[in-house]
This record gives sequence, C-alpha cells and structure tokens, in this order.
Amino acid sequence: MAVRILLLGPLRDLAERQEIKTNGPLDWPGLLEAVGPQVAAQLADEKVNVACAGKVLADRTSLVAQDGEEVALLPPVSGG
Amino acid sequence: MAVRILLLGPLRDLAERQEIKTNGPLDWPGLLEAVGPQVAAQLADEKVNVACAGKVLADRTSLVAQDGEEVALLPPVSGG
Amino acid sequence: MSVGEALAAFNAAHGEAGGIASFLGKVRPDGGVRALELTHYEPLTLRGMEELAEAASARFALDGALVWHRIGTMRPGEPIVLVATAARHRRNAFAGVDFLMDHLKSATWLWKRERRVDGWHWIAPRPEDLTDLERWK
Amino acid sequence: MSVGEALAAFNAAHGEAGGIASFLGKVRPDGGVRALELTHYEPLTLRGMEELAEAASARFALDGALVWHRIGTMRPGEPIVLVATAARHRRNAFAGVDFLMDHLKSATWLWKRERRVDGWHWIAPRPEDLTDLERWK
Repeated sequence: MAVRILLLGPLRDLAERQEIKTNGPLDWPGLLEAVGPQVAAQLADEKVNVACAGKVLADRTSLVAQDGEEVALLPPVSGG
Repeated sequence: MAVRILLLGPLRDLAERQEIKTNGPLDWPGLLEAVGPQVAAQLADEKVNVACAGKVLADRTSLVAQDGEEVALLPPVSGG
Repeated sequence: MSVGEALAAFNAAHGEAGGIASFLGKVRPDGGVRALELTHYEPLTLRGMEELAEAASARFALDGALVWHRIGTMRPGEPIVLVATAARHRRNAFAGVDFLMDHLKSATWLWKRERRVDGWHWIAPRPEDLTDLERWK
Repeated sequence: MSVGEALAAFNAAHGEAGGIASFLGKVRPDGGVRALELTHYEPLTLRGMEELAEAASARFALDGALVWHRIGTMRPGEPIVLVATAARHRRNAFAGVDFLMDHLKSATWLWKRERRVDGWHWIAPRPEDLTDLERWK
C-alpha cells in the first residue's frame, strides 16, 4: 500500500510516465519532491489542480494523502 | 380569365372564403372594393402585405393586377 | 424521411464540418391544444425559405443548412420544424440555427392556428418573437 | 448506439417538450490532423459531467439534457461530443446547449491532443474558449 500519484494529460508526457508510487502520508512538499523537478516546476502554475481520493483540493498545499489513496495532477483541460 | 384574390391565414376566416374573383385590371381602390368592408378594414393595417404575380409589393397602393394574375393578401405571419 | 434520418443524412453530407447544431420544434400539449394547423402561400413560402437558408449560410459562414417546415394539421408531440447547420466553429453553427428559427417564427409566409376545446384560434406572433427578430438587423 | 439513435431516443423521451436543440462536434480534417486523442480522469470526469447537466437543467429550466463525450482515439469526421437539451421554449434549449458545450470545452476533466504529420501535439484551451466560459459567470 502506497500513495499513487497519477499524471494526466501533458504532464504524463513531460514525466514520461503515467504514475509514480511513493509512501504516505504525502504532503505538498513531499509531492513536489516525489514528482521530480520538471513536474514540480509545472505545479508552480496554480492552474494545475490536484485531487486527492477523488476530490479536487481547494488549497493544493493542504494535501495530506494516506497510503492507499490516489493523488491526481490535473493540468488545464481541453475537451469538446 | 380574371384576377384571383387569395386570402391567407386569419383573413380567410374573416371573409369566410379563400378566394375572390374579379375582372382585371385591378388597382388598390378596386381591391378594397372587391374584398368587401371587413377585409378592407384589415388592409388599413400596413402589416398586411399584398403580393401580385408571386412578388410582395413594396408599395401596396401601386397594385395593378392583370387578368390571369393572382393577388395574395398576407396578414402578419406566425410559424415555427 | 424521419427527423432522425434527415439529421443523419445532413451529418453524413458534412463530414468535414467541425460541428452540427440542430433544433426540432414540436407541438406542445399544454393549454389544452388538441391540434395545430399551419398554412402557407405556395408561390412565396418555399422561395422565402431558400433565401433565408442562403442568407444564414453567407452570414455565419455555414458549410450547409437544413430548413424544414411542415404544413397541414399536426397533433401534440409531432414535429413542426427542423433546422440544422454545419459549420467549422460551434458558435457559428449555433448562431445559424438561432437566426433561422427566429425568421421561421415571424418572417416566413406561414400562418398558424390551434384547436382548443372551444374551437380554432389564430396565433399572432408574440412580442418576444419580434424582439428576437430585431436582434439580427 | 449511434448519434442518430441517441437523438431519436432523447426526442422520444421528451414528447411534451416544445423544442429540442442539439450539437454534434466532430474531428475536423484540417491542419493536417490525422487523429485526435481524448483522455480523462475517471474518478472525476463522469461525475463532473453529471453535475454539469444538472446545473444546466436547473439554470435553463430544461426538461432534460443529454451529454456525451467520447474518450480514446478518433479520426477526422468521427463524432467527439454530442449534447442535446429539451425545453418548453427554444431560447432555453439553445442556451442550455451553448452552456454545456462551453463547459465541456474548458471546464471538464478531459485532455486532448492531435496527431499531425510531425507527431502528437497537446491542445491547450484557446483564449476564446475561456472568454466563452466567462459569459456564464
């Protein structure tokens, strides 16, 4: 049981992987470290949202993910 | 061969007929007389258009219909 | 040809368009309406609709427009009017349908009456129909 | 279920609505686009679309809303998105479709990239997509 970090959309390409596993509990500084400098630089943009356990966080820096939970990094969307 | 005056929409009900035949040439005063006082009163409303030979007249009072031509009295529309 | 078949054919005919917008108007069963009757003036109505479709196509850079209007007597739930537009961008497709419907409502040679429990009533254009039409001038 | 079947079923389900508006978005073949790929985030995307349909229904007094979005890889001419609304009045049906499309374009958990001759390119929302979205705030 670990925290799964999911990379969506363009972040998936940037990191050259879809998913990163790390040990919980995972907070915001821990996330920035776990994803590596390139993705961390993208997270500086507030338009990149973060969801934890199926909920988008109003304040990303309040992140606390427990083992078994999924964290999703959600860059700006484009559908339709 | 005569001039056919066609009554459309509500005018058809008002006149209790769909069509009036009269001799050409038919001008605006002739039309008012041919259709009778009830329909003539409706024609006082400029929103009632008049077509002659398949063309809506920009100036209704310029009407000159020849024998064999059709005059249509077109009250305000409502489709859709 | 049913409404679904017409839309499918229109869609197939415009494979390169980015978007297709449509509107289907039906007889509403409310107000005790038993039937709706639409009449037209044949020498003017169809030609006017063709000109309307051409005006919409030019104004909104449409790839195509479908404009159908039934005449005769219709019952609640039955279709009266079907409009569809194909365009590169969705806002153009929407504007085209909106424009066409406003003009079919109050600037096309059609007359509508409804049969309610107490007989037939002619339907005059509503003030908002005329206001809607003014938007395009 | 095809686009035509979905619209026919939606129409049949809303026999009492005065009008049904729809929009179908398709992959455009221009700009050398060979394919389009849409990805989503399953735990959020569908729920977001359901909330969006409910918001549109309440805001525009809709009798019903249909909101479909494909994911995966699509080729030019193929459908991507289908939206339909049923309402008593046509302006409400139009506004509902317009609102839903603007939110699917730039406020739904979907990511789009296109394959052109030189490879895959991620598509960022266009500035006008964001302006369109602002209209509803």
